[in-house]
Amino acid sequence: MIRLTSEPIDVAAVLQSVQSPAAGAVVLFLGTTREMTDGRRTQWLHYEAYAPLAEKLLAELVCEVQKRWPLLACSVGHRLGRVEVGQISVAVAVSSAHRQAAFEAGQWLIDRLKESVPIWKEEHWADGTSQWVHPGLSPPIVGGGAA
Amino acid sequence: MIRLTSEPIDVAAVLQSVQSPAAGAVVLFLGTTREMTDGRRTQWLHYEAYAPLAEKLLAELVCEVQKRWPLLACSVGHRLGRVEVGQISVAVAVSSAHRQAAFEAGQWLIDRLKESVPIWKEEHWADGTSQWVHPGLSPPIVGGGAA
Amino acid sequence: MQLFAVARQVAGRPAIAIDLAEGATVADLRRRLAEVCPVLAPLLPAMMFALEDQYLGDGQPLPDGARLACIPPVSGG
Amino acid sequence: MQLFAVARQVAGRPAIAIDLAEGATVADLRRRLAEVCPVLAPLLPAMMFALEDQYLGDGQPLPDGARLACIPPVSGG
Repeated sequence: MIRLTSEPIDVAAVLQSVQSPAAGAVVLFLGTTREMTDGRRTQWLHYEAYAPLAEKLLAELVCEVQKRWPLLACSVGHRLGRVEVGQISVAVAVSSAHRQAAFEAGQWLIDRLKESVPIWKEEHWADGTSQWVHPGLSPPIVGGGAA
Repeated sequence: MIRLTSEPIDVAAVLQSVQSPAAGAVVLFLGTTREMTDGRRTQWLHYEAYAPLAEKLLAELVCEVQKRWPLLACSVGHRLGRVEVGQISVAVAVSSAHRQAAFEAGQWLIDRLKESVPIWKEEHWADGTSQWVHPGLSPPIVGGGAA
Repeated sequence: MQLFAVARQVAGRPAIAIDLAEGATVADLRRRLAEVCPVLAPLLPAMMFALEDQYLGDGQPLPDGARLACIPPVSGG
Repeated sequence: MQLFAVARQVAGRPAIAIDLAEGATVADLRRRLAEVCPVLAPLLPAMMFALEDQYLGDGQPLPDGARLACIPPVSGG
């Protein structure tokens, strides 16, 4: 199951989607909106995606992870739009016969998702300002040309 | 939260117990009853524990894991009694600000639980036979003296 | 060309029309973008480009009328 | 002494009463168990012993009237 959605992520459905009688292990990763980042308070996050490419890359990652580890099933869901503090932005679930594969595959998937899938996060700080997060782009340049 | 229980494990409650506004990452591990082990079909598993020591060791592991990694919360639940194929026997959940700590801590906890906590699994095979599982004890010796 | 996240914010619009000569590559696109929308210039070295559902390499020629997207460094998860 | 899992199955009972001399250790307990319940003998090298909520080392002396548990290799999870 691969899903980009503006609805809250349904964790029970994600877990259900990787259930299998052949599974001895399920690993679920949830990314949740942290209240404090570098000493600043977050009010909410806003996520946006370039959907055609994001969905294709997620499908490729799900395909690739199943080649690298003996998985039974694998699901990825990413929330778009406004995500409040404590809410889930991303869910990755994998199932396998044995736990080592499930841990390694789950971590590989979320690592790859974070480095290559065209989804962006905008911090909405408690002080009323906001800022797109782009690793490697320095904030002063970014802020300088803001509309 | 540390729990040995003969009731089905409530995954939503386990996840809830590690929720925190300071969390950016939650890792959940579920051990589930596999249908096939070494080519034999399992009908169900039966788990038993020496509760006073099991609960104390789980509490020590939860304490130790929080010293080793910067976690926000940590929960372990283990089911006792009969567990059908596909059902959950064990749940480990951890939350942390960043994902690396959550993955490492989750895996460490389930690895330690499996090697030191006095809980035992009895395979009930589809052919009607049953067998206690004790790593390092050879089955012929075990079977020889069975009542 | 579609713009996302900080690129859209800086440009003040969600898309930009770009005229390119036949056989133009992604490298040509980068140069043309800096002329058409100078506020984007400081960001362009960090941007990737995609054609529908594929990332594009710098030397790759662009088909005529291609639906392009400008992809800033990602921060999902 | 409480027995669990295969030890209970092999002994055919959930507990065994063991008389030990004062100052007896876990090593003495192992020897005495093999005499009292010979079917357990092949399993004993792999067994750990616990006193209430603590694992015991082999040389540790046992208190009088101690509530002991015999712990086979674990297989939880």
